[in-house]
Amino acid sequence: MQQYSGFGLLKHSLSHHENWQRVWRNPTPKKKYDVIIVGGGGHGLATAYYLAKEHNITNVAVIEKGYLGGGNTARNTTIVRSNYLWDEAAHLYEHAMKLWEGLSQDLNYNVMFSQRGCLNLGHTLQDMRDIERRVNANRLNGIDGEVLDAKQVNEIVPILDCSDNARYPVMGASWQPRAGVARHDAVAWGFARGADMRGVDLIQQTEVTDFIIEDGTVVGVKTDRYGDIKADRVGCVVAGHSSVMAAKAGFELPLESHPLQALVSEPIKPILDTVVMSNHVHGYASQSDKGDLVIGAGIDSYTGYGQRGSYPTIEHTVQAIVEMFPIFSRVRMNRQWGGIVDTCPDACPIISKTPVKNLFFNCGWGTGGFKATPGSGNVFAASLAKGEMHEIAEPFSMFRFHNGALIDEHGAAGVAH
Amino acid sequence: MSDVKNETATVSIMNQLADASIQAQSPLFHADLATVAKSGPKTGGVTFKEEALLGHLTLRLNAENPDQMKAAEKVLGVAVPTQPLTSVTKGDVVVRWIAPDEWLITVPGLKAFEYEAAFQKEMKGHFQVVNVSGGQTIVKLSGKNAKDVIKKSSPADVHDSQFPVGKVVNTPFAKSAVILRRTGENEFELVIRRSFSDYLWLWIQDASREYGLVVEA
Amino acid sequence: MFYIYCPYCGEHREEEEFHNHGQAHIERPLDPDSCTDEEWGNYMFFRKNPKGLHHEIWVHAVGCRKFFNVTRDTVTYEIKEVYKMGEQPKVVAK
Amino acid sequence: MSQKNRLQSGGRIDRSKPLTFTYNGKQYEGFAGDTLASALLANGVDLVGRSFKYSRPRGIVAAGAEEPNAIMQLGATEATQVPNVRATQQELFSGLVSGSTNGWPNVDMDIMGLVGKLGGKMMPPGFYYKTFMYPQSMWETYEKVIRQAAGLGRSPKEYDVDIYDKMNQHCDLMVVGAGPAGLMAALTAARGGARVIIADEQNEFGGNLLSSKETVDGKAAAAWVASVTKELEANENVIVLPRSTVNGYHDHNFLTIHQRMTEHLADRAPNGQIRARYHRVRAKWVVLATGAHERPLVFANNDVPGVMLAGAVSTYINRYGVVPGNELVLMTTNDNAYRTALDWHDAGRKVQAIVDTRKNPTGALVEAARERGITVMAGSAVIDVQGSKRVSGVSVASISEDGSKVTGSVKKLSADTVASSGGWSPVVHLSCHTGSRPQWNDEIIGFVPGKTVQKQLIAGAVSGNFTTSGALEQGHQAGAEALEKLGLKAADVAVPAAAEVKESKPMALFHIPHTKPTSQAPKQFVDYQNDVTASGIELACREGFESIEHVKRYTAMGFGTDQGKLGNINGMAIAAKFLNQSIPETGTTIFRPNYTPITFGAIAGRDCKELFDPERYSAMHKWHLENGAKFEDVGQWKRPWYFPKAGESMQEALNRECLATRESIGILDASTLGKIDIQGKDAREFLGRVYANAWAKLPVGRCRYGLMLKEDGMVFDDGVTSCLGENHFLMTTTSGGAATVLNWLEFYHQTEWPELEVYFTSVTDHWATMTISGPNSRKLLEELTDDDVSKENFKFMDWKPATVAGVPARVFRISFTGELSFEINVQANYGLHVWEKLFEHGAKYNLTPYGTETMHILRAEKGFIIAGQDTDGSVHPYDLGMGWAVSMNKPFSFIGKRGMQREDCVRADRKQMVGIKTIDPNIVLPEGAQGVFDPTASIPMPMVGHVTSSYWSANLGRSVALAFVKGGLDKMGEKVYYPLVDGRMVEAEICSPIFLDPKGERQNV
Repeated sequence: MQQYSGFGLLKHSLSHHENWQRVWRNPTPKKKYDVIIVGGGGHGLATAYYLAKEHNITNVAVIEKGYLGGGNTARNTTIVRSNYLWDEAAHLYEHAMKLWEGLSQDLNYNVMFSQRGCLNLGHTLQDMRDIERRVNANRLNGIDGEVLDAKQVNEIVPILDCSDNARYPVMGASWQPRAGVARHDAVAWGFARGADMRGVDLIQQTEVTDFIIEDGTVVGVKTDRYGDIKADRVGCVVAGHSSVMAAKAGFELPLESHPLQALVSEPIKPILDTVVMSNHVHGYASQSDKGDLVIGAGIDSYTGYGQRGSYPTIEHTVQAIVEMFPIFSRVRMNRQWGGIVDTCPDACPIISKTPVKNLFFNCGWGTGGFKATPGSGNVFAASLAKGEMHEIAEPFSMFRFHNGALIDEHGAAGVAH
Repeated sequence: MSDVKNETATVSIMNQLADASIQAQSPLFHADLATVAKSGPKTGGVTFKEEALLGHLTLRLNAENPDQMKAAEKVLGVAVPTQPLTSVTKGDVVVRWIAPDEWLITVPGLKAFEYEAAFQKEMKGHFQVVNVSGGQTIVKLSGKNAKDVIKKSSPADVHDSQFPVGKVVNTPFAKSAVILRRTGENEFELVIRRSFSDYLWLWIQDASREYGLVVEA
Repeated sequence: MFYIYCPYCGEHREEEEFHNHGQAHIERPLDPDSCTDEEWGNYMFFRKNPKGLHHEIWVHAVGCRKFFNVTRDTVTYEIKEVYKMGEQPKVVAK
Repeated sequence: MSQKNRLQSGGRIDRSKPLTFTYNGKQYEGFAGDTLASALLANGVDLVGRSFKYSRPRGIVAAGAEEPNAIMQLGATEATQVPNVRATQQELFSGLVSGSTNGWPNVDMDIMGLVGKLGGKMMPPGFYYKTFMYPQSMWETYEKVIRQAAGLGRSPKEYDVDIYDKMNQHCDLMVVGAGPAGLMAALTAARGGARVIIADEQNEFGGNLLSSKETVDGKAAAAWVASVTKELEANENVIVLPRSTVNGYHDHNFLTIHQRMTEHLADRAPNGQIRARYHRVRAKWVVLATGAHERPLVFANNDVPGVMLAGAVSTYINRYGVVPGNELVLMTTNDNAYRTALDWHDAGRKVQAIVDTRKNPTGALVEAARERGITVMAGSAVIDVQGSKRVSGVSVASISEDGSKVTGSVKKLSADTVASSGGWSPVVHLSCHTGSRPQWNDEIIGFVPGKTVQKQLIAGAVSGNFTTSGALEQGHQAGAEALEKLGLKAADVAVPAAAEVKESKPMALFHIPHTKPTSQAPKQFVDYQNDVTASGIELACREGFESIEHVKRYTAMGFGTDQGKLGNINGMAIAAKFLNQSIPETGTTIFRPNYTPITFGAIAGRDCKELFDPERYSAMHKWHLENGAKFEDVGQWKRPWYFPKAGESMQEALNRECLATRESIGILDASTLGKIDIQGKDAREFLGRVYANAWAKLPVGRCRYGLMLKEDGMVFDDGVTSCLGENHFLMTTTSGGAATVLNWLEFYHQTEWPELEVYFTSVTDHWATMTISGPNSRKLLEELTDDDVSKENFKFMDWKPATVAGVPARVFRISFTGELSFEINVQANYGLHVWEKLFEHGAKYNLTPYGTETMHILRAEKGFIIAGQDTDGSVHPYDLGMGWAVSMNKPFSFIGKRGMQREDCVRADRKQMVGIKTIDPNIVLPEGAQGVFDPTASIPMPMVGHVTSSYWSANLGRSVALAFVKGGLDKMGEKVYYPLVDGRMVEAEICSPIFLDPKGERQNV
């Protein structure tokens, strides 16, 4: 396999970069696999990677109807943090955070994970209570976090309007120094490369049209390009399309797929070094290494698979950004886009067995899936390998919506991200 | 104090007006429009006038029930409009269609209770009349740019072909909501909520600035 | 941004006047107490969430405050029909 | 004159109006009618920036929205800085200050340029994914360096001084683009009586006609444009919007237009005018007449300043009277571009040669060139360019028929300008915004708008029809079709005549071969702004990035501020060739809004600063202001938080307010509570279904507290509802919950139980509500009313009508403080009057106004919850120890009943609300502190519940707190510990949440 390094770059530059190997093969699928992962987004590719790397299960196919990492992985605002309120969620996202730290080296692919810190602003007394509650919980769970007052916030982000003239003055914030951003495409490509070089077949431009289910047990999938492909276990990791796939398997999920929009400014010189989020004013922003301000909007109220939402959502988000950062008034919005996010009633994911034996679903990440990518893939791989849910995944069963053991993270999930 | 007490009364209404010695204060009272009118410009593209302290009644009834419709007509002297988004005017009474089973009626401020009581007397069956006079006020926007100010504030289509005189819609207005009625070629009526009135006053001044705002007391 | 016909006001209005209330035709079990946790959970949380034709509830929130049903394509976002509460859709998935 | 490239005559500029402007600190002169770009070219300025990655010198390439290089920083003052303005779209005004955005120390002598030269080969696409990884700890350092290279222009450091606003528009027909097609469509529709909006991004209508020598309707094209524009402007049903870019095309024919009102006048809007206006348009039908962008050819060193688009060169000559050089070499794959050579020649400058990639070009324009004695080198291409900061010459060689390789020997020509044309790409951007995919058309060698569900028509070049006559014809057809669809009568409009030019077939060529393979040839640029080269695209494909989306993302092609308007098609073609696919097989990336970048301020409009979000006030707000209240934001309400006296700390003020209330009287403005008037014979039944407790037997004149639950059994609101009449109730909700609750009631009534006869009407704003609370409150009330409010005849939880201070009122004897309390409701128009009267008479009782904070303390002393603070959507009544507010044996299974009986909701170890007494009474726990049973446990520590409310109680002389504790209701007297962020471990005891007057005697006096 070819190792990436600065030296490698130099070597290849001498041969005009003509000898770089393919990052991944373009294989024709086998007739049967130990595990088939439906969905070649970040979570699916991470699942395949950890199956191969940590469980030595390499007879694995990832089947993607489009191109690798082309869904929400390609459309999100790349924020990574783990300051969630409830133990179950905190453990899951912190598990992911620990994997993020060192992921570039583990993958030998620079995912440009940048721990520049994340501020969650508080604008009301209740915001501050919730922040205090969350940060206290985080610290007792071993997750870094601080409660800052408005003055401390302003020291970290001088361009933020922390004055009393604001409609909803900044009262303080929670601050997670280890939070940050990463290069979203690179995450998908890095996991794909890592999985491929360990023997996983990545099957692109191939749609899984149905599951093959024999007396309550899944034994494979039907595809549009390669017909039936058998498998002992199938993991479905298709985000916005989870309900569609579940319907093919004969059950419903507690999900609604909503448009989630985001936007970027034109590239400007570095001016915002951290991630700033406000649930109350309803906007958040960070600045990419290219110089774009990457800005998030809330989800649209209706369900939609169109990868686009309604304009007022963009307007309200931009209003929030101008309210928070008045100096951006003359900076210009370059581009907006939308993803399809599968939202759960309790703003927590589903990592779960299903009514169909050997069919596992990993979905419901709503607006916050990117940050969990390595952790999600890691615990899902463990569950698929053993056929039993990993202890961190256990609480995220779809059946919690029957017995009532919900994990309400609306507070921490807040605005879309 | 006159709480309506008769055996059949299943609802409680009362005359909420104090005697004339006590000054009632409309939602825009402390904007002191009278002074603004005196000191402010006399010409401009937009004219602003509050019609303060009218009696506002919300009426709910079943338009399919002829007895209720008759009773309403008897009380108001005019039939409540069943054509969506229309309004009728009879003397100093204006009835605005809000929903198939809801109307906003304005009457002279002193007469609100009279009408309330009359409804309770005349109407049978399932209906509701609620005095909301304290919760809202009416402002009139007129002048050649009145339409422009509305277009800056509301998504409603106020083009002549779509919004004839007499039409009424409940619609967003800036980040509040108003009941918007066209009362003339260049005149619109906004029913605004009390708690939002300062914000809307600020908004309208801002939106009118480029045209020039005339305030009438 | 959608342009939605309100069947009560009798004209199209901007999406900003409406709120979406999710999947339509979900009936509250008549005897909740006799429902199993599973049945009750299904009623509260589990949804069709279809890609394609979808029957959903909207309310003309800043308007006549009436709830009504809409049949909408969740991919093209075309609104195929609007019908009142208690009525059944004419446009249904094949 | 200094403008060495300016022609003595011609163009649409006004030579009588010279304008001075500054570029990179140097003063120049241009004319009214110039763009910044045309003025720079007139002055012979070649260098306008440095490229992003390799920092190569760059010059102006285009004349419009597609310009990738001339990206400027504008602004004479700090507050009026604008980053990344396209010089080709910025109209010149006197005093304009501009600068290039890249290059250090400056654009002419750029150090980074060296890095680019030396390191260039080390920086292929995706190089950063392959390095900067080791050691892990170094990445932050690497990143700092990488970030230095980021960005083009810079953000202002001061607040914007200008204002922006919005207008909502509705029309029958929205015409996008005012070239020949758009104008004809608008004219036809307008004459038919349609409501039309026509917008164009340029300062004047006419599109391409402004840059051509054509005639329309027998007159100069511009004259025809003027007459049509005049007619449209005169039509009151037509809105004519120049300087207005249609930026987004959204679902159901909703479009957004960014109209620049003053950006052409000054960098600060003159005398308070609006800088930009945003139009939000709802159109019944849309005509896209967005035209086409010329495609440059991709060849070695095609980024040296002086290499331009052929059409752009013509535009500068014909529209601005500027010839951007002396010696021109034109390379083209089509006849159309010959116009540029002709224009250049007719302007009196030298055309070295026309290099035509086709074997034997014919056609009228080709002949015209030959007639002028211009050398036409057929079957050849410019394979390389000499020069660094300006073209000094080109290498020409003959190429194979299919354009895949160089066949002949290389010949050098001297030239300072290279114009290239690979044909035209329809501007399909808007057509993609609502999810439609463009379709490849071999005829025109380009993508055209694909199938759409929008009510959309297309006309002119965007449809692939590049001739003026065709555009006029199609525009007319579109207008006529729109009229028909709109049910309007056909209009009588004659299609004006335009010259037909016979053109020979263009050649489908995108990438010019070099004698060396692409990977070894000098850089051949595809996307100038992101330094994406042909070899970079091939490398991406070589590495397996085969989906065009992967190519785009791996190379960053099309991610610039020009969004790939010039480069994308060439890039796709190069990828397709490398992968042996057709272009349609390779597919295209789709375009998203915005068409061109828009100022954030314009999108925000007036909804910023003091108008960002409404501030809601009660009828007594003026009094609160005058009496020094500090305010708390509750929803959109501004509620008094506390009323500090001079020199008082917050805690001192709270202590005073709390003591005064319990010792004598306090008063609270409770107007913000939601209030809903409920009537109907089924009102009781309805209340029984939406509240957890029973309502069937509540007598007229009585009040009752209720918890409102979601179907899952979790508390979401609470309040007191009073029986005004047998069928008449007044419900109160939390201040924040008013709208939600009313919507909730309507939802269940309209969708679940329409058979119930009940009506709901909000009266929140109608009633002003003031609560007097404390042992002396009855005395005070009695002074202001003649009605009987005695203990005997006005009991706790009674309400009655009474006249207070001369005002008819509804008085409720309910208490949230645990004291004797009266809640007085009067029509809001009298609110301030009654409030002031209470103070007149209350002075002797030390009547003390208090705000939300004291209210919170007083209720906490009594263990009363606040929905939203003590609840979070995950607690049911039993968790709150409020089983007394649930009636399980109601006949109807009320909302929440079934939910709270689910397996997880009946666990014994659920977190339950209890009181918390810190062992050290002086410690006030922070709200949000997390409790543990075992203070010695190690991280992660098992948490047992958090503190929801916590205050210093002046009345009790100690701290009090409400908190959730696992199984807390069975743990009275047991210990719980609170490890705080400051390191303290606070020991506390679990107790009853009722800290004061457990028997509730005080409220019954």
